Amino acid sequence: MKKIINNNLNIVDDMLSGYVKSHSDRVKFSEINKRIICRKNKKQLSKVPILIGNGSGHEPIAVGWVGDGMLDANIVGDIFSAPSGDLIFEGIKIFKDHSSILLLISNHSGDVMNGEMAIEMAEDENINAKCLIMYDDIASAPKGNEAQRRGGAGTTFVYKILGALSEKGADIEQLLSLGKQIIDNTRTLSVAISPGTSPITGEKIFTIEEDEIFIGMGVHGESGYGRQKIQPSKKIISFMLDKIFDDFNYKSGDIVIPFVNGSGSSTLMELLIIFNDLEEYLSKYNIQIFKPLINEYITTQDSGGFSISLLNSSEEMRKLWLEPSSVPYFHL
Amino acid sequence: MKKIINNNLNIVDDMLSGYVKSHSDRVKFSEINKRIICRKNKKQLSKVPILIGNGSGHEPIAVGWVGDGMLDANIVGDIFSAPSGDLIFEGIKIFKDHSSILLLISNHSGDVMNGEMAIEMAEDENINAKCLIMYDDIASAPKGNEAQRRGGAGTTFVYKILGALSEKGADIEQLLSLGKQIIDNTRTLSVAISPGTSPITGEKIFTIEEDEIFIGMGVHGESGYGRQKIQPSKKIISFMLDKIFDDFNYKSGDIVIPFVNGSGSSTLMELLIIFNDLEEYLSKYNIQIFKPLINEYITTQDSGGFSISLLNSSEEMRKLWLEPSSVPYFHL
Amino acid sequence: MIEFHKKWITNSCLIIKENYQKINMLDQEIGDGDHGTTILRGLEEAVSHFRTNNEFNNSVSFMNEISKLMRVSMGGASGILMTIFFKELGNLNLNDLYNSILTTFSNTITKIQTRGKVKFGDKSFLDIYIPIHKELIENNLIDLDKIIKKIDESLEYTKSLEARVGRAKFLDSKGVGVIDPGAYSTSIILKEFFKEINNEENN
Amino acid sequence: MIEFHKKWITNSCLIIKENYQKINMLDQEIGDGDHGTTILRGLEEAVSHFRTNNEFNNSVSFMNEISKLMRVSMGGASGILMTIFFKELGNLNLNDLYNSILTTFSNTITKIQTRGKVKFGDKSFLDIYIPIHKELIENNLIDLDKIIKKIDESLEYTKSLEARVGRAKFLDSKGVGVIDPGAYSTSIILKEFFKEINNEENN
Ligand SMILES: Nc1ncnc2c1ncn2[C@@H]1O[C@H](COP(=O)(O)OP(=O)(O)O)[C@@H](O)[C@H]1O
Ligand SMILES: Nc1ncnc2c1ncn2[C@@H]1O[C@H](COP(=O)(O)OP(=O)(O)O)[C@@H](O)[C@H]1O
Ligand SMILES: [Mg+2]
Ligand SMILES: [Mg+2]
Ligand SMILES: [Mg+2]
Ligand SMILES: [Mg+2]
Repeated sequence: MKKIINNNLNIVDDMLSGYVKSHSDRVKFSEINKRIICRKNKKQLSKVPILIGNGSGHEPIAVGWVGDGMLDANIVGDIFSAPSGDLIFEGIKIFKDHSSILLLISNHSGDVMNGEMAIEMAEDENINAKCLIMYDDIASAPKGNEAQRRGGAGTTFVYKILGALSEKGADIEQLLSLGKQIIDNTRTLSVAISPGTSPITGEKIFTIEEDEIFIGMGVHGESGYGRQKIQPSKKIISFMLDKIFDDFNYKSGDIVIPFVNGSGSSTLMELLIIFNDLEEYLSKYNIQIFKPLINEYITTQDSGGFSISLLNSSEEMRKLWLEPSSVPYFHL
Repeated sequence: MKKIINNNLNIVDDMLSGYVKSHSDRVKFSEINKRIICRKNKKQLSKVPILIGNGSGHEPIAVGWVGDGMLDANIVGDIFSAPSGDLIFEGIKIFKDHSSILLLISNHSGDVMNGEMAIEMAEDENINAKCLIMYDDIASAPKGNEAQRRGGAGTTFVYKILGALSEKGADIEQLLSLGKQIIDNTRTLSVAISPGTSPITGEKIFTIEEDEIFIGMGVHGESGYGRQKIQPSKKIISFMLDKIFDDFNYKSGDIVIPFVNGSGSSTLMELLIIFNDLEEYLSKYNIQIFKPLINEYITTQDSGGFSISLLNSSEEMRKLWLEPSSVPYFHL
Repeated sequence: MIEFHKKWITNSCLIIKENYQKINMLDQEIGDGDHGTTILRGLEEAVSHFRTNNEFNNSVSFMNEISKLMRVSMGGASGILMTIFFKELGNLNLNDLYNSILTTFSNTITKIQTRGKVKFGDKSFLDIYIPIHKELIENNLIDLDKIIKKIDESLEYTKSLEARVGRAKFLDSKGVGVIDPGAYSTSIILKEFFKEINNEENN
Repeated sequence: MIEFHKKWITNSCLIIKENYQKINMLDQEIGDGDHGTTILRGLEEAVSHFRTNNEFNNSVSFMNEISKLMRVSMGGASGILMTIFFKELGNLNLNDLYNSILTTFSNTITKIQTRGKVKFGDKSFLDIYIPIHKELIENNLIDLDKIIKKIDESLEYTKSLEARVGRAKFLDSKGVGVIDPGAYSTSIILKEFFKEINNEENN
């Protein structure tokens, strides 16, 4: 395996050490545990803290999003493993003096089980922590079963928009309610092009033929709509958007926030070409585009591929999307 | 070749179309040519415009750095090809009403020849354009022959710091003088780990064994110090920094701005581990670190690898490094 | 009792260490390729904990500590679910082995089902626990040979199942044709457990 | 004169099209793998320009236009240097062929040397121009067979050279053992040029 790392067992700790050193103006280790990364400056008690626990190996998400306007803390699991409920609960406890706390959970079974356990532990100590389970990947469960879907790149809309809303002093009910609206209006579909290498095993994460792509693969190589021959970008994008349009009822005049995410080794050049094709598709249906996001944010190591997420937005969402944030690795 | 593109011949135009659409709040096509990307809002005549022409395929540099606080325009060449002197001159002419114009040139022969031609064309029309040739890659020419060195990732310091200085109303002499100081105090060394794919030929850009890395390779696969077996990060980093320390006379108490750049498919996880090792090395020599930059900025498609650049900084440089900028793809 | 747990966990850790790459390969085929490394990390954490610490009050608090350590170091889906058994074993009673094992199994099974939203036949390590629990009830005693045979059978059976939980449920193949990696590691841990029980009984 | 240029450029474009992948492969070995594509792009741009536009005043402005179009569409090191020949050819005079070719070559060579900071033997397409220029002087006339032979020899000779310009100068091997891609494309262009000259003379 050709990864620039030291001891295999310390990958996550070495990475976090580098991260906190390099962005010490905005983030720090929590005092209790080096797997919990917090904002440098704690906020007043009236702010509802927003936290998430997630497996690492997908950087910059979520550790790169700690800071003003997004996350208050990130609980960092091992590579591709959700952190334990115990550890998430440690993170929650940091904010126990706040009247309520929001735990985001991306819908993957390890994340959900451990997140729910953490919430139960908080309840046992009379800490008011609520969770919001985020899902968006249309390849992972059919229309009608939305809540079964995996959390994909579209969860980004939740992080950013609720992050901004909570800075404005919204209470937990308002956060949960807008969060639900965002989830209901978000659709994501991804494509895998080439496998990344697992830093644990040194093996390729999945296999794919030299002339194939895989539509709908999850961030850990989970399956979706299946393999097809590679085609020009325009064809792939319209295949994908047709699927998304089958799943969600867009109307002429809708204002959509698009997010084109790169999985690791796909180039910004390709992501911009994809966006160009996406814009042409949406404009055919008279759907307006609002301040898109295009870059590598949710990666699976050096995998080749990308995803398209669309948020059919309300005015409130759009306003909050544009609110300034100051985190090391999220930039509109 | 598995790239998400449309017609091979339109790669650059499709990409720029996507880029301008997605960041239309900050950038636009020049009115005269779709290979010249300008800031959305032109600046007052007292500002010295800063331009660069460069081959594409290395995104986000330099097109992603057009905007307030960095570049006034970028002249975009084909993949891995400097734009012609004629085209660069078109870019310069846009700013002909300014009393002087600064053309940055990264030291690669195509870039230099075409840049110099553009400057001559400007002279012929009494436009006062000056160029600054940037170099930093210590693997490409020995100590004593600094001006023969290639332009590498460390040129970033010039873009950012002169960008900020020019916003403050500095004249061309001040810009050239600080630019020269930055170049004199910058050292870069890169490592190639795995070859990216050329979007033109569909072939791998270079070859390297499964257990080898290549120290000192240039952004187009040019050679440097040669191949060695892969080792733990700490070993690689101290080998590299030993080379940089042989080349530049750092003193205890120096304040250095480090830049760890990813070449395309190396992960942020690895870049942060590299930074962690770098920080340990510098602190051994009592060298202070000031606001580092860590991400993928100067890529060679999906190549695996990274570079380390160090700017031994003055107070003025540090102040300007922190000045806010608003460009789509540069973020401290 | 604590000594029993230490021996069993130490042995399990040894055998898992011999097999973790094989388990990774199973998880590579139908998951994200890490289960061998994950379960090994958990067990090594447990072993090094009781090697370097000596003061443990009682079996319950000992296994509470161990299961929490394992859960934290493993994380993921398997960390939270596989350590349930370890925690429940705190109540194991060497003086009433058969009954306390039955109770441990039935509590473990219920808790895995609840937390994991998983049923028998969903292709998980639950498909090992449930048949062993039945076997214990049917035999009315602890018959090592029969149990080992049952574990092997149940493990082999997971190969034929379609995954309805875990990452394999998203595969086209639903993981059919591949042994469930969690079931594989569980088969090792349970075999070592019953071997150690057998040793206890024969002492 | 303009017709002459059109024919020659059209033929060059055809032969480059047949060989551009081979030229890319040479540049792949000692550069960034694009020279074949780049020179083809330049020539195709030129051909399509004079196919779709008809009003050209004179040879000088025609070749000015062509060389600029090629330079812009090619870019890079080769775009600026290889189009020098095209621009100089604007002054070619069919009524004084031998002398005007000599002038074209000597101007081209000087300008390439100045702009490219390159000398004979640095492994570049200059290593084709200079021997041909000498050959022309020595022969005191245009002898197609001798010129073709000289082009092939000079091209082969670039294989043995260490690169002191271009990307190959950064290679450990300095490109030794590989024909210079720019010299290869130039050999095609010059052969087509002299064949066309030969046709003119025989008319
Ligand atoms: N919801 C669940 N219920 C029961 N067992 C599960 C569940 N999800 C996963 N498993 C078990 O966990 C195993 C995978 O463990 P592991 O690879 O460590 O976790 P992860 O999927 O987080 O990488 C599967 O083989 C399966 O036996
Ligand atoms: N400074 C130079 N002087 C003369 N010829 C040069 C110089 N630099 C490059 N060349 C020629 O250009 C060729 C490479 O062209 P090309 O691949 O199109 O350019 P690039 O190096 O920009 O990719 C080389 O084979 C060499 O013949
Ligand atoms: Mg995992
Ligand atoms: Mg090139
Ligand atoms: Mg797994
Ligand atoms: Mg080339």
